[in-house]
Amino acid sequence: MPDFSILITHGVFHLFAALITLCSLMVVVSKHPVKSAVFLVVDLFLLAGLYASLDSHFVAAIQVLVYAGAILVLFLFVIMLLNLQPEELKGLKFSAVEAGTLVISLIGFLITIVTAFKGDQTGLGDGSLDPAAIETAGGNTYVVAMKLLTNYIWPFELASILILMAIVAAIVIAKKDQKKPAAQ
Amino acid sequence: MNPYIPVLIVLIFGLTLGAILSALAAFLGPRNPRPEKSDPYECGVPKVTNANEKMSVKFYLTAILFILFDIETIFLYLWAKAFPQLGWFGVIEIMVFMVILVAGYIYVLKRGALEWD
Amino acid sequence: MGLTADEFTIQFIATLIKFAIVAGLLLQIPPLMVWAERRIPAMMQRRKGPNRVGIFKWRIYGLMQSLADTIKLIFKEEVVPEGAQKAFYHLAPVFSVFPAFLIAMAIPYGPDIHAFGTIIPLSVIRVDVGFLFIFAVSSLAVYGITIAGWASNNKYSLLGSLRASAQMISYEIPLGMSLIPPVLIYGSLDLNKIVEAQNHFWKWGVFLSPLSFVLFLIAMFAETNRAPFDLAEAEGELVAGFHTEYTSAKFAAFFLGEYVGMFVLSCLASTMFFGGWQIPFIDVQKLDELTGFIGVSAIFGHVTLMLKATFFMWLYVWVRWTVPRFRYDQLMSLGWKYMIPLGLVNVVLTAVVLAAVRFS
Amino acid sequence: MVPVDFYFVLACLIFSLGLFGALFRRNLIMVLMSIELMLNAVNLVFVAAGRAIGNVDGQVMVLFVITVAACEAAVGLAMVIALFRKYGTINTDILRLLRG
Repeated sequence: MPDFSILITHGVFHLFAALITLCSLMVVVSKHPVKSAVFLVVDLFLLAGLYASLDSHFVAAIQVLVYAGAILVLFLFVIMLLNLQPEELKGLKFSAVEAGTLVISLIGFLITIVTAFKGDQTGLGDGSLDPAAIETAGGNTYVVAMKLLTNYIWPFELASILILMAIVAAIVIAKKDQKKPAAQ
Repeated sequence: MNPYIPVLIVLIFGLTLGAILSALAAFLGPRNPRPEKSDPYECGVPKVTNANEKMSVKFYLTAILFILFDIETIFLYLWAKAFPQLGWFGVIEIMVFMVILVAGYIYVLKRGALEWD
Repeated sequence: MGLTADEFTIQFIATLIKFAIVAGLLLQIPPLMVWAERRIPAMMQRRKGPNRVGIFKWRIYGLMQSLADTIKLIFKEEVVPEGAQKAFYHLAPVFSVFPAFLIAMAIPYGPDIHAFGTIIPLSVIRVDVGFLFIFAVSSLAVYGITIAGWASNNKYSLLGSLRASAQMISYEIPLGMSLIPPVLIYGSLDLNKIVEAQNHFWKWGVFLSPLSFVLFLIAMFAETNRAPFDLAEAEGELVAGFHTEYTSAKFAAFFLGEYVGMFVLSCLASTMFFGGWQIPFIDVQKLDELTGFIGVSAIFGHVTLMLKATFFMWLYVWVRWTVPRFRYDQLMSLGWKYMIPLGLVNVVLTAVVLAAVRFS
Repeated sequence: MVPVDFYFVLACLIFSLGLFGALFRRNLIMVLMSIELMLNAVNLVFVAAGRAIGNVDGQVMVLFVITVAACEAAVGLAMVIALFRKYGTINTDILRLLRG
């Protein structure tokens, strides 16, 4: 029943795509920051579903674990910490130039990218790792791990330096005022 | 069978169950609200201040460090998965990674960002 | 992929059956645990505990009390506090329930069944990333707590929820790190493969990586906000924590989420460190061939896992009534200053020893 | 298999929405969240393209993007907090006026 499965795959994709677009829209236009954050969580979860449907299991898990489970928690914490109130949206200035630029850039993006990839896909990679090949090679997680720790070893080590710098920077910036009362 | 079909089933079930439990509360049971009853509960005394007080920056610092260490854990898992094939090379690789992050950890300790007072 | 239509049908029906069984099991846990949490301390303190409610003359040690409590709880009036964020207030229990159910489905409740010409795994969800799925989804449980506390418009709720979520995220890292050595040792992220690798009593995770087990046990208690780490609902300070303003079935929903979370972590501890469905000195997977009935191994394995998990559930109650509560700064410094360095040292030591043994 | 173009179109939509939010919202936290949306659109393109041409480099890239996103969120929000402490607001209009 191949037709049936294609129908379901497409249906699931379009459902997810519609929900993701809707959630993204709500993230951008919600008045209350907490509302935006919750919609963003749902959005990220749905995107993880799309990654899973693209056989990128590890990325899907990381998406939920790090993005939805950690980064957005930080956003929520800060929103609650600062006790942000609903924002007046009346100041959304849609000057014709800005809105027009946005729409035109959107259309430009679509046309550029879709035409760029419309043709044959050769020359973009060895194409050796379709899902079946990944399965025989030891699963998606394993293949990603090997790729990361052999081909991408320098970016991997640099990522640790990036994280180190982020730790230092965040603490320096956020803890700055805490020292003042002690000095006085 | 696609391994995510069960995930979808369970997800739908879980969401429905949560929604039903949440809705049951509204439909079953009596409903006679009074102003005293719907006040925020503070052990019976009238409420003193609003809930919208600013919270300590400590919670924020915890969350930020959590993100960064979470990513480290993810990389450790990736390495653990590839460990049998990488061997000593992988061990040295992850050691370099860890030493850099432990430096960050020591900085955090020295700055006292983990002190809760 | 690679499956014929018949196999697909079999797998699909098997999934539904497994799902129904596990879901039924999970829904039994909160009432049973509420009962256990009243009878066990009563036993320890030489009291009687609830023993009156019964049907006719069967009182079965007060077990019916939980049923009565559940019914009572559902029919209670719902009080929505003034000034609450209505939508989020009603949404928070949903966020608390569904992660618990998702993670519970990823535990292998028994060995694979070879039947109908195909292999039926005894976990409902088995994905490529193995138990990272459990971590990923359980990290979503923070939202239920945070949103509940924030939406209630009560400062104790808010403080309780921030404490609870800060505690949960802090202990997620030691929890994750404590499970890396087993992955190194058994070489897989798949829970079922890890259990299959523990096919001998001395290969259980608790013997091969004892430090991991200790770290996991502590992190497990903290992660579920249970005593001695139940700072989030320290009743002396914060009324009841993030669910202060929740009543009736919504309150029950939080309890469901909490107890199912405890159960899953108990199962995970049994699976990673105590051989999961493996019975010591008996090859469970051979039971099907020995007895000639398909499913015998599954039943034995399942009962074994449930017994092991019951031990951990009992441990939760035991510890709760034995150890006094930590202070919040003690809790945080335990997590950040002791458990994370220990976890890292544990990973490094395991890796070096393993590499020395395997690749020397 | 859904054509890869569909994913690109979806990613463009998310990216445009994120760009819109980053340009037009006044709240700094909303700006940061919109940037997260844009990063996610990029991730989607990486994964979909990697899947279409059959290698996993795209997924490895997503790992790095997520690392960068985490660092960006951490430092960005630290700056938000520092700004809020100093000026008592995180409205970009007011902050722009304060530039002097």
